[in-house]
Amino acid sequence: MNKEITVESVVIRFSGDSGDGMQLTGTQFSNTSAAMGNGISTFPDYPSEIRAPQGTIAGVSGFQVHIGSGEIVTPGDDVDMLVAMNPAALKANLNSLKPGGHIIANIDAFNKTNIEKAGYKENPLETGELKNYQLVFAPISTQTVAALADIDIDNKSKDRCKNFYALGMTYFLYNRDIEPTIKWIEKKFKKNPLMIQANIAALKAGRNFAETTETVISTYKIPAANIAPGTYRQINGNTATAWGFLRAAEAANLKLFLGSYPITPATDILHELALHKNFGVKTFQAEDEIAGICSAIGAANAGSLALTTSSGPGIALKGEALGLAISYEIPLVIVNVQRGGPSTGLPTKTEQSDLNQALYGRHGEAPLVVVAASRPSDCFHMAFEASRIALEHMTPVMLLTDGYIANGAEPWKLPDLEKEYPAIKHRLIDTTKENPETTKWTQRDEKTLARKWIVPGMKGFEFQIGGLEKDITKGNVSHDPTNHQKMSDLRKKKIELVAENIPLQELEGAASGDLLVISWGGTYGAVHMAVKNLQKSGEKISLMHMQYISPMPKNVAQILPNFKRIIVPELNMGQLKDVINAKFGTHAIGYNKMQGLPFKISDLQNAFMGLLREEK
Amino acid sequence: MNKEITVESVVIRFSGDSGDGMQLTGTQFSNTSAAMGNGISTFPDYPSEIRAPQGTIAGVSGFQVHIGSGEIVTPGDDVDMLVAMNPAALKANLNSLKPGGHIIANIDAFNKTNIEKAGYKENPLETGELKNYQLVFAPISTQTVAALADIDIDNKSKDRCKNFYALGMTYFLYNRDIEPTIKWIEKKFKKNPLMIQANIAALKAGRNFAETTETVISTYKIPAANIAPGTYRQINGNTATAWGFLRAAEAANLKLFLGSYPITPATDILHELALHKNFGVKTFQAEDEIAGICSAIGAANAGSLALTTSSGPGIALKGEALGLAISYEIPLVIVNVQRGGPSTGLPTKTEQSDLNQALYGRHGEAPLVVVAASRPSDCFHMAFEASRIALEHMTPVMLLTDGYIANGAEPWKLPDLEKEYPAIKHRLIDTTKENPETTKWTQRDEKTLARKWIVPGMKGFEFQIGGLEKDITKGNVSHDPTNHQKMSDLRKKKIELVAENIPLQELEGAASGDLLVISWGGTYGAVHMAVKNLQKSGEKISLMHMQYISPMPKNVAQILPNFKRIIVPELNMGQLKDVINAKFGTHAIGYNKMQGLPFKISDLQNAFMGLLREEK
Amino acid sequence: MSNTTTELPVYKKKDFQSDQEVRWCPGCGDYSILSSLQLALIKTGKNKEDIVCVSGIGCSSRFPYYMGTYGYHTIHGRAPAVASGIKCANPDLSVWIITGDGDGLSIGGNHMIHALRRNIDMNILLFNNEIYGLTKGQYSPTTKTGKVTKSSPYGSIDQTFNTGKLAMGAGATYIAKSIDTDPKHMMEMMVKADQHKGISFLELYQNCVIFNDKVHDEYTNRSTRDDNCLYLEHGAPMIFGKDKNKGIIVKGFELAIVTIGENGVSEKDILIHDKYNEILAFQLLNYSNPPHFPMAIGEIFEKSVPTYNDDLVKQIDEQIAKKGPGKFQDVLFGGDTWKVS
Amino acid sequence: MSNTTTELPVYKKKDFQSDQEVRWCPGCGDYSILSSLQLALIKTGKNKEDIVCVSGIGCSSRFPYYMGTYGYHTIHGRAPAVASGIKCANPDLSVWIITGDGDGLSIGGNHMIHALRRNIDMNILLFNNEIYGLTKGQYSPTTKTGKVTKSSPYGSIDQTFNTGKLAMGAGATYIAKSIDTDPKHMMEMMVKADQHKGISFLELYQNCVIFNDKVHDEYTNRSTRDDNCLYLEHGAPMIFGKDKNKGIIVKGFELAIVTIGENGVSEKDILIHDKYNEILAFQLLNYSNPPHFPMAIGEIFEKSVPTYNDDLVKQIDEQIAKKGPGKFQDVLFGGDTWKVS
Ligand SMILES: Cc1ncc(C[n+]2csc(CCOP(=O)(O)OP(=O)(O)O)c2C)c(N)n1
Ligand SMILES: Cc1ncc(C[n+]2csc(CCOP(=O)(O)OP(=O)(O)O)c2C)c(N)n1
Ligand code: SF4
Ligand code: SF4
Ligand SMILES: [Mg+2]
Ligand SMILES: [Mg+2]
Repeated sequence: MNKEITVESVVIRFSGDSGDGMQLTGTQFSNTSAAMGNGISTFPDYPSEIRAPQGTIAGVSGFQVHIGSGEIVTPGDDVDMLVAMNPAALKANLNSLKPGGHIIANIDAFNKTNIEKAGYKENPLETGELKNYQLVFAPISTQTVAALADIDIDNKSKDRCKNFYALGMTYFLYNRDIEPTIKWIEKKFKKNPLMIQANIAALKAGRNFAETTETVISTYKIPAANIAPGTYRQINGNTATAWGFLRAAEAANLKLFLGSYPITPATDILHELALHKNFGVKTFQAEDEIAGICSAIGAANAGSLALTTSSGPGIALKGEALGLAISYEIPLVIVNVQRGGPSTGLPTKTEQSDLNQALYGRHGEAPLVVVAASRPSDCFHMAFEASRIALEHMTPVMLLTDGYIANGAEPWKLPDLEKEYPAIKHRLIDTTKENPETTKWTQRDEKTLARKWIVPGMKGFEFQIGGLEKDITKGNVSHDPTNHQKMSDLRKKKIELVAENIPLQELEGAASGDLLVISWGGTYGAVHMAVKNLQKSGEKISLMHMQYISPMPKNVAQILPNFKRIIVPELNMGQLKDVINAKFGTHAIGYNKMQGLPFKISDLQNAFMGLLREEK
Repeated sequence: MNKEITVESVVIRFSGDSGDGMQLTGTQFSNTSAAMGNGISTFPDYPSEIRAPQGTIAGVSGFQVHIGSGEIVTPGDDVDMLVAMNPAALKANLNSLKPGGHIIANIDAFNKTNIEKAGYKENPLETGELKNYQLVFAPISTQTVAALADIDIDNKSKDRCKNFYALGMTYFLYNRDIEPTIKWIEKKFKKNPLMIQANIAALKAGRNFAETTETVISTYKIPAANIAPGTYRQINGNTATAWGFLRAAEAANLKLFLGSYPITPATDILHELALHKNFGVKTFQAEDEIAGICSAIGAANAGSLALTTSSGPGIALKGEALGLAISYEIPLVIVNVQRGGPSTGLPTKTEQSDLNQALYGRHGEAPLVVVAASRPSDCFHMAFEASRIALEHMTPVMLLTDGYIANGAEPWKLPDLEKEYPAIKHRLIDTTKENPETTKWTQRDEKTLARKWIVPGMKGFEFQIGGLEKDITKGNVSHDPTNHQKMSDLRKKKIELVAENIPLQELEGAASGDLLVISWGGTYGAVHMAVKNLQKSGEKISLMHMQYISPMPKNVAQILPNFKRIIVPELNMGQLKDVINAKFGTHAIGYNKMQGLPFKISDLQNAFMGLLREEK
Repeated sequence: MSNTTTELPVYKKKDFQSDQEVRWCPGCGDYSILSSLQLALIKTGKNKEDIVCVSGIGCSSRFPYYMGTYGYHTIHGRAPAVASGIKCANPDLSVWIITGDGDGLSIGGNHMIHALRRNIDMNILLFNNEIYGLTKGQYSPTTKTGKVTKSSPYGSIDQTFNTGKLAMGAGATYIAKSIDTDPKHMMEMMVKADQHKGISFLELYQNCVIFNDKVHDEYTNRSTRDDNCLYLEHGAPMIFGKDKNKGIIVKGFELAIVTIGENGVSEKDILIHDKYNEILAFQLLNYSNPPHFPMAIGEIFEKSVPTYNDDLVKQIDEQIAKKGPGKFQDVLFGGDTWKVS
Repeated sequence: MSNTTTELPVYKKKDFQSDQEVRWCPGCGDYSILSSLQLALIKTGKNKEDIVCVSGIGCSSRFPYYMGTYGYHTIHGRAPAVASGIKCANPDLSVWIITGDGDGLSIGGNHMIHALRRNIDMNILLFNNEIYGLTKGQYSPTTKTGKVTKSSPYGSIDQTFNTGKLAMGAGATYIAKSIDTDPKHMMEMMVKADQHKGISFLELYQNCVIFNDKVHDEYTNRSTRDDNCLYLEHGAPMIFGKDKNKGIIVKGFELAIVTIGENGVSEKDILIHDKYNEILAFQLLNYSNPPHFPMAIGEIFEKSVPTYNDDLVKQIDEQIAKKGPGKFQDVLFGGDTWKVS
């Protein structure tokens, strides 16, 4: 019998051709692991091109799963086990595999054509170039077809079951429960009993093959994690974002309106919201990004919770209209699912390089609120928060996420909606209580300076508004110099006052120390793990991960002086770092990466250690 | 006889209805003064609305002239003499008049209708509300018609000569030479001898009226200034900008291409360049600002010196395309004639609030060069510089001016073109010397990192390029992580290297002291005068006025530490101040004004003094 | 009128005036358009609070400030997009898009054609003065080729849009035209445009006294317009001219002008206008070119196409009927979940 | 071919291929378009170095990477604007605009209509697959109403553009269509589009195997297309059908289909195609709607209008002739100056 080794966590990447069903396989593996009580985090890695020719590197589709018995917050730096359904998959992923890691290779696909298509001269399984890895040769394609010999479906359909065969192998290797997947298959193929039979047979055959084959030396056990009780589901960032808005609209008792134009990696928010028509959600696929935001501005003026979603290049196009929304003082949420720039850049890769654009990407003094989500499930939270702030403060709010957390998934402990996401009080006037003669949109809440929200259809409250400067009391066009000063000050103050209505900044670690790490957005998982690891080894390091960037929580100014040094790791060239230094007179330094890839925990640890050890 | 008083400088504002010819009157006054050897600076103040109803405040058109025997660099804070052709002109301008200042009022226009249209209840000339001013009552309209009684033109035409009557009055009061204006009239109305006669008669009648009237107590003499020898002309900022490009194209031996969409206050650059078709200038009035910049990108790719001009809202629309220009690494000059924001804001007023947009208003890490002009004639210089940098460094350059210097005019000592604005060496390859097999656009100049400029029509050098990330050596699409890092670093470095090719930062005043004033752009005149005045009274204050903002001159880092405090006066909420603090770790404070108006010298002096006297 | 028996709201013109001072140049054609819409709204039967005017930037786009209804002065060219959002968010509103030849056809051309394509039930008033007024006189996409303007000192080399053809090409379901010198006709057209279910494109030839004076003179001037305007009426013969003796006939693929009473032509030979005939409408738009062919004025074209706003509501209603009104709790706990205890 | 007597450059297909690996989905219609243009360029007589391909963003817009000519992959929707700048800066170039139904008609709609209006001498290839391919399957302005896509899970409620009508409405001076399954016809159309002096609008019905497979099947599939395509040729009768026995006739304002040999119809009754007849062209565009009326393919419309680029050069030449070539020194010291000594 194989020996069974217990490990704390393991990273597996399923990789194959676009048509090989690797996304499904990975999802099954992670769902099963979640149900078994493991911590998990996943990341899909689609081909960046159009469905590229079969068998080529460009056509490789991967899905990475990180499971463990501890806290899992990233899909993992390096891969322990690679499932390679063809040579291209092997080649594309080898550099993420740990030295000594496992490769399950579908040897059936390592024929001459595929080997060449992948850009290999010779069969890499035979050249010895993989000698530093543990190889499992599996004739996955042929074995799958053989296992399904008795089932009355054509060979092409049989071949398409090979992903379940591969899944079965990994289930054996990692001691996974086969039942959840069987149930899933039964549900999924309800209308096609033959396919149920076939897929289950493939799954089992794979598992049996792994159990009997001699190449498998050991199997692994990943004990259940210590996970808070509750109901969980897997969620990716884009779905979570969409859902956050769905709940916000419900909590505010408003209709949701999304004006958007498709763009990778933001489009899935539009797709998701379009499904929920029975919430009265209106998704307006506009002719371009400008019309996207402008239609949302229209909807906000008409009393909807209005959104527009895009990514960097599309957000660039919205700058002028954002100024109008600021000038109108209307609630509006703008989502930027960031990707690699500049220009079209690396559209399917992740980056955090649009913070400056969020803060400053408009003409004139045009302040707005900027918040950022930290992980897939946090997208729900921050989408709700963005909506809440927009509605309570009558201001546009920009929500930043990124391609990494938008597509990455993690288990999410489902919140108690009434408690954690309670009713939002918007500022639509109650026409039965207000007097048309005296009520004006320019009247403001004392605490927030938020104006009244008056919308067409309200009888007697008709008013006119534009993007020209407005008289601070009457609301009509004004070119008066001192009025412009007052309005400029007011717009600034209004955003600053949002700080009274957001949580204080939290710190992970002691309130003072040698090094403060400041991060924001989708790097949370990696930065958090790196800091936690160093804290465990006794370093005086703390993490200040920011969700609210403009305005910042009130206590940030108090936190910073208590640390000897400050480092700001970002997937850009130092944007938040500059903001912090300009605002607080600090001398924070940056740790920056521009590779279209997330941080590695190990790299961060090294960088932080370097600073901690540095002679001052 | 009246007494004659000698003064160092005087500020006069001519003000009347849009149709009253005040722009012309003011221009004549300033041209005459310039010819008499005075220093001058002027600013027109058009109605911000469409030709608003006659006689209303909105319809008032003004022209301010500042003349003196010393250095004159602003049109002046407050007005010494107001020429008010009607009640609205009086009302609109009274608050800029100095206590004790003069008012020449055209009493003929102070009838009931006009008084009411201006929003007065009673005739302000009669209520005593002007008792703190020196009033000159002049029946300008009737006197003009009377003076022209013998000339055979209709009464309407006679009435239209009244601006020359008013001009004649001021010529007497300020001892101006009448001849240049007579010559101008003769030239202008060459084809209409009756109008020559009429206008000259009006001019003289006005002068005589002033000489004989009893209300005029004194006349003023403004001795000639000590002005550098040379040939001079009046120039406003927009014309100067256009001319800077005209010269740059000539100096680079390239054709000029402007892709633009009209917008106040930038359109005059388009108008001016459209006139110079015989230089081969191509002005493409695009359907919108995006097409404006995109057509310029096309022209740059095809080997022209390419420009796009706009103001804040239009620049906001160009953000996405700017990213493409940066990604292409092409020479391109973008001009932003700033105006009051946010949104449509105060379109005819001035502001400096688009610096952040210039630096950061794009998605991704997309660095470019940002320069700013300081005064009308400096627009010529900086337009040339922007072009030179763009062509030598293969990069987009953003030139910031503003509505104040764009429309303001001053005398300009005409430069020696060959010496001061010599040939520009662009990077178009010499196809007779390069080898199509080995020459690639990705090959770079060692010093500047600027790429080679290869354009369609060059046989054998065909290449393909896009906005996706490019391989650093081959130039084709690359999704490689480390390549993206290298390209991001390169784009940053390339802009930084421009610092090697611009003048060092100059200081006005000592190299160290109590207070360093840092300013940029169109506030130069006022800031310069304020600092100079304080220097004269012995304060340890110096001025660092910046023309090159990104990158900054190399010596800026050395300058800052030599001053106890730093103040950054800006017509925004502190944009350069934040940049300086983030970059140099300084604690500069801002002095900010958001009123659509330029700084007043006196206000600046007070602010600087406040800081100089402040306990630390 | 107090004892009227209809349920329609009863308004006076001043109900549709705002308290803002109207600030166009004296003599500008915009004044009569403003007045016409204020009068038209008395007749459309819509509640004042349900009426929204949305404009871009330009002289013409100042319009909403002067209306007593809800009014949104937006940014240059974007009025159709903002208006689309307003209408979709609240389909009960009566939405008027106010735009100029620069605002609506130059920078705003894309939103214009897509608004027309989608057939959202709104009304577009295009103020065509063939110039950029507010920026003081540059050529626009409707400025005649060759015209000297501030930005074309040697004459514009741009070809012009035929606005009606552009609208039809984009899928407009209603096309009409009127002139600023005929307020009564303008008002009628506005009422009819509002009645059309779907997007209505109403072009108004408007005079800019300052930067393009008299550009439409031939067909708007009271003394010459009868000879140069073809006032169309659905179902009526296409007769025009001071003496009402000119008419249009069709000859193969072409339209031609004939004189009634000459060469044996009588009134019954004259083509009857059929606004539902797209080919005829196209021909009228294509031919309008005074003095060679009179300018077609009035309701030129109409077709019946489902509106975007109706379908939007229908789709929501269908989904609610099918799934019940959404409850987020159900979404949250729906699908694949698991329990940890 | 080496002893050819013409001065035209002699190229092979591979001269127009780049060294980049072509990366569309196997079976994508873009492949045959690429090949057709590479073949067409052999025949246009332009020097390779003078040919420029300019695209926006989309699957189709990857095209310039695969061409051996100068190639600019720009940003989404902006190809016509960038191309206009290239052509105006250097009017000797032969400029091809490559765009998709999303790129060219949705986000790029404004640049498209203005490029058509200005009549700059360039060629537009519109790859119409009625879907956003690159972003994986959302509906576009040409997607049929009712279609279920990723962004319209319950069916699209957008009306569609009739592309040809839109182009004509914008002022296109040349309109043609072809289909990805007929490379030879495509190639011929490309050559002809290039010959047209002015802007050429060539729409190519292209299959997206992944997100909108077979959407053009009826009129592109070899087995059914003869019955559903009306291949137009200027001066030839409008005959179509597998058996070449169907034809088009005109009836009042309408076009109708007849069968030759039935009801006494003979070939000479069939309408002769006249690409210079705008009304006819409009009718053909309006009627095309397989299987009810065959899809008009080929050269549908052409008209002769001065090009923007010619007028641009002319105006410069005139000014130079009048004032002499500009010297900045003269401008600088011209007009009102004064001397201080
Ligand atoms: C983004 C932007 N670009 C340009 C402008 C400048 N601008 C304001 S109105 C206008 C043109 C107006 O022309 P039109 O729509 O015909 O209106 P009109 O003034 O003639 O009524 C322009 C170019 C602007 N305000 N915003
Ligand atoms: C400014 C901007 N918005 C959106 C996108 C995303 N995007 C890329 S291609 C595309 C649509 C492509 O459709 P089409 O032009 O029909 O080309 P196809 O892929 O079908 O050939 C979209 C929406 C983008 N790249 N840039
Ligand atoms: S500039 Fe022309 S369009 Fe504008 S208000 Fe004056 S007359 Fe009317
Ligand atoms: S997604 Fe469609 S259009 Fe794009 S390459 Fe694939 S088949 Fe072609
Ligand atoms: Mg106009
Ligand atoms: Mg497409």
